[in-house]
Amino acid sequence: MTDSALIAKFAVRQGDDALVLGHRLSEWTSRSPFLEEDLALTNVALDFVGRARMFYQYAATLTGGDANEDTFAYTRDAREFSNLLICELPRGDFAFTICRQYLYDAFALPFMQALMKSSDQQLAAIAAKAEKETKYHVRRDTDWMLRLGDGTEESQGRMQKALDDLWGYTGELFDVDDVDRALIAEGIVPDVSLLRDQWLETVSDTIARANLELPQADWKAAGGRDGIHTESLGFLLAELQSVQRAYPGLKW
Amino acid sequence: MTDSALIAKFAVRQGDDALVLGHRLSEWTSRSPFLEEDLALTNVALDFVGRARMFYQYAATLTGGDANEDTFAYTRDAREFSNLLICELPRGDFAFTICRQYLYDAFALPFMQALMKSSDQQLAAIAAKAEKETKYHVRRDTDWMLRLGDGTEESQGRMQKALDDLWGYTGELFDVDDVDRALIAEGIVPDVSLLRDQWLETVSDTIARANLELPQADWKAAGGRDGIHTESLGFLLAELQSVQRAYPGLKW
Amino acid sequence: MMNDNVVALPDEHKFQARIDAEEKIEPKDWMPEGYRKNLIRQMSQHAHSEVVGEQPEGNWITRAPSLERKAILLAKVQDEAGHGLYLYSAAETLGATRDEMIEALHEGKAKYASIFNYPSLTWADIGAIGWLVDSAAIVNQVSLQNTSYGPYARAMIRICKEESFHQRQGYHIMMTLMDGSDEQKAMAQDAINRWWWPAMMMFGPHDGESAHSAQSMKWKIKRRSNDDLRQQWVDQAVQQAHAIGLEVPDDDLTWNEERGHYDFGPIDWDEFNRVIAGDGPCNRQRLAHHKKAHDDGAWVREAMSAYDAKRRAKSSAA
Amino acid sequence: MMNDNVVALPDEHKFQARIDAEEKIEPKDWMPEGYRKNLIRQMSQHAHSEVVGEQPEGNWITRAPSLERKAILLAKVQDEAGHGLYLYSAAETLGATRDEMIEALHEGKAKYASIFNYPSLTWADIGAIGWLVDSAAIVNQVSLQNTSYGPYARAMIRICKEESFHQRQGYHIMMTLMDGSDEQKAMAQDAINRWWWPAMMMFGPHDGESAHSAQSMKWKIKRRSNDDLRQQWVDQAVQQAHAIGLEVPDDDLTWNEERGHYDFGPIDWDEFNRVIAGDGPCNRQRLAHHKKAHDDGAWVREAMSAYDAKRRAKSSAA
Repeated sequence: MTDSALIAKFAVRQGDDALVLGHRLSEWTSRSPFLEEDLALTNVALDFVGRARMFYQYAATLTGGDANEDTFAYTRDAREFSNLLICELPRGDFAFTICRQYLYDAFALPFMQALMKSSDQQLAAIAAKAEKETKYHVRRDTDWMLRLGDGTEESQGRMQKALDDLWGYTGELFDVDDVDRALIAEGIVPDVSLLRDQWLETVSDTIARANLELPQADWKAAGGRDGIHTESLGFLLAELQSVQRAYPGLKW
Repeated sequence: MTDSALIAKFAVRQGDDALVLGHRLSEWTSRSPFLEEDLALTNVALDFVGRARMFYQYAATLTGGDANEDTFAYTRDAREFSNLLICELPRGDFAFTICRQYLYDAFALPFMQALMKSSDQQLAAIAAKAEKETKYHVRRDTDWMLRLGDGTEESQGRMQKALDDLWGYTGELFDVDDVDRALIAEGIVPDVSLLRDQWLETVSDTIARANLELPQADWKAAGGRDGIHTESLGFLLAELQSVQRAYPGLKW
Repeated sequence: MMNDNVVALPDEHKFQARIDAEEKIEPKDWMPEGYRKNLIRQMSQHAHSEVVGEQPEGNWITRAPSLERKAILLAKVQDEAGHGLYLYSAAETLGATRDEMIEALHEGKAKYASIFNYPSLTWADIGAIGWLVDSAAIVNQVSLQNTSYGPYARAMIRICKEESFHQRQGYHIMMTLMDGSDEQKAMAQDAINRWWWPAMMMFGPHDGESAHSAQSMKWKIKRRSNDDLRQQWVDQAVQQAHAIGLEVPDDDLTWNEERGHYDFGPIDWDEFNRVIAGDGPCNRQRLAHHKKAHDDGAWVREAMSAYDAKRRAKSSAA
Repeated sequence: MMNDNVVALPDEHKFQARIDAEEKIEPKDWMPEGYRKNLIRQMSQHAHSEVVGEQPEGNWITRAPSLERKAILLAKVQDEAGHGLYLYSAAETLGATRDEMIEALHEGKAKYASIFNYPSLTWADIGAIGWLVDSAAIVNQVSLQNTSYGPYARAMIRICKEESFHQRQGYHIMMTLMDGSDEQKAMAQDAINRWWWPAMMMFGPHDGESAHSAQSMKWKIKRRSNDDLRQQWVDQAVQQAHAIGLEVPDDDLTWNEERGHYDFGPIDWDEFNRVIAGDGPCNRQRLAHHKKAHDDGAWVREAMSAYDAKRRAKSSAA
């Protein structure tokens, strides 16, 4: 693959992560525990949809032809989506959504900070915007981790279950494959495998402060980058793409 | 409209009822309270999908052209679907599913019996097959009404709530519009408005035997025959049609 | 007891004199109980409308047909949640708590804009809601920017700014559809067919039949009559519809040269009353949806209180 | 105590003699405890497999791309629930209750076919499951039609009849796809790529490494060795794949003229063991799904018992 094909692939992966996670967040709209949180979750969903658009737009300029941001979002099926599994898991209860978001954002922060140093100007610029949002997300997530972890017995129980259920999906955040390796070698993308220790330290600290236990089980689910998803993604895409698929090729 | 266009419209409406209700039933597969019931619900779902196919096939022969049963099921959007609202409501808990099924099947039995006398041979034949199945469905539903209505406090509460939530959707079962009136006049379809008293008597009796109360509120939701649905139908169709819409015009 | 009445009268006169002089009433100012109650009713109803209004639109966020539209819709719904917050806060300055207002909603005592009891069935409905419903809201809200209660008037000013974006975005969806395929045009026409009359009803009953109107006008809680606002909206919406080739579903609609306004057909007040009374297509779903979210979130709110209590205990112990 | 052993020995001899003579053991017959336990393990595992197997396929019922396929798939999944019932009933003849077996499943003590821990991601997977998984099941089940335990053998005979339909229906899906568009062909090839090796693993470890094999063969709970069955399946599946233009994802696959069989590449036993141990792609979802359905249905089962108790009380009072 040429560099630009590799970069496009990387950008699509990042776009997929952001779109799918943004979709799950947007499912909370009008369903949050209280109005301020409805606003906040919708706002975070919007950040992720915005991030998806930036990555897809860049991928579209690299691949050329008729592709635009919507081509990536609306005309690929589940086997072609390359998001990490953690992003697609059904939203679950509020504890699950908060834990997923924290575990992901705590990764996204150092990741975007590293990507800001990319030799690719466009990726660096997207990362800079994402990094600003992520700082706010992490602060918000951390507050919730503490409040719900150290809240009531029920909230603690729900949080611990969510952490345990999610833990095996975090390993995939730090996987590196041939696409990554080629880009890492050229200083275009950071080596995520090197971010794991820092992430684990941050996360362990928050989990401890939240009166929760670090999950011990060392199972790991992976496959998202190769389009091997959980069965939930197909349903998500059926919904997300329904209008475009029913009326293909139109402007909206 | 010509007679055959009217009959086709009627057949599509019946097909829509059966397909959408069958879809909701099929959502129970692998999710029932116990294995025998999983088998039974899947079996009833299959009956309804089979019924949808018979009505759609007949509609296809009447409309001619390239239409086949799948054209009706897979290429129309929510505004074109003409099923009654009661058929599309989300499956809810097991009590909701049972009550919906009972209220619908208790209507379907006299309806199919009357349709068996249609001057249209094909409709009469479909009705005869549906009537046989419906007899079994009603027996099954009635057993469940009694068991859950007169079971525990919890089951009774759930059943009463389900009945109350469903009641306003039953009025539409007995609505008659211009399409119906034209066909009734020719002895092709029964006048459903005449079936209401008998239905109410049967249903009231079962509800009383089940230790439940007949809902008193006289609200009524309608619009399904004109494609004015609840917001849930769009999601149902997005899922049902997803493969066909993503890969249009192929054989499977 | 007698005494109270005697004392109250001069206050009421003074209060009305301030109103007449276009002074703003502020939370700590004296006000008649009826003024307070009426305002709480009106503002909480307005707040509930913003919040319940998230539902028909939220319904299409996950299915928006382009990422740009998805982002715009998310931002819009987020604004609505924000408007709900402004309005609850403004109502709270009058001593009503949010919990009380939400309880009144769940018990069916408090209303919300009856238009949100209609289902959003196609993507074009998102256009129609933004265009027709938000423009109707703006016409009403602009008139409330100089309502007599200060916090309410200030909330209206903020809200109006954002709503005008929404209205333009909604109209843009309709324009794009009318510029598209036959299916898209039909979808747009179908949407205006279904939303036109409910939007007309948003302005409420005719002036003569409006329960709260006369006193509200005197108190300047309301600034313009229902019929007046409705006429203004019709005049602008009809022109916008025609500009992009949409037909208005009203056979009686004609330009009245003499009045300088559109005449329009009779409104189906039976439908209006039925929907207001709880028997619209989606009343039950809307309330059940709001209640479910509230109930599902109970443990979260409890955890927050518990956490705060622990923190306070710790900091006072330290 | 000693006495028991002494008494038991002749029984065991007699029992083995009956087995050797191909007599069927029936529920009320004497049998060694190990025989009973092993059978319960094997039959409940088989029953759980039918039930958990509803999930990857049920996943596509609501999305089946034609009504005919939807009906066929519903009927298939219904059959599987039925097979589960036969097998639970057969296991119950040995004194195990369904509740105990389900509890063992939820606690991770009882297994189910590890292939159901892979996700069904496209419609072609429904073809691949029906064709590859059901044909592997049949190869195994045919050999069990003359297993030594009567109720098990009879359940197998009923099941085999139905499974052969399923296998043909699955293959027909693959045929149709391979006869379709490029996208459909790619979808079919992708499905065999993902399901081939898990299907190979369905026959279990090599004969030398199979924990229960030797004793089970002696008791005729098992009739043919894992490797033997696997070879039979490979020989037939490879020909079926090639017949419709599918490539088998095994670079080492070659026809061995001498053996009269296909040679095939090494199986990834690490993966097999990992998935068996609970770390496959869907193990957690499958168990959580089954457990949730069971828990959600608790009130229904309780209501049934309460109703039955009331009826019994009434009829005994009458």
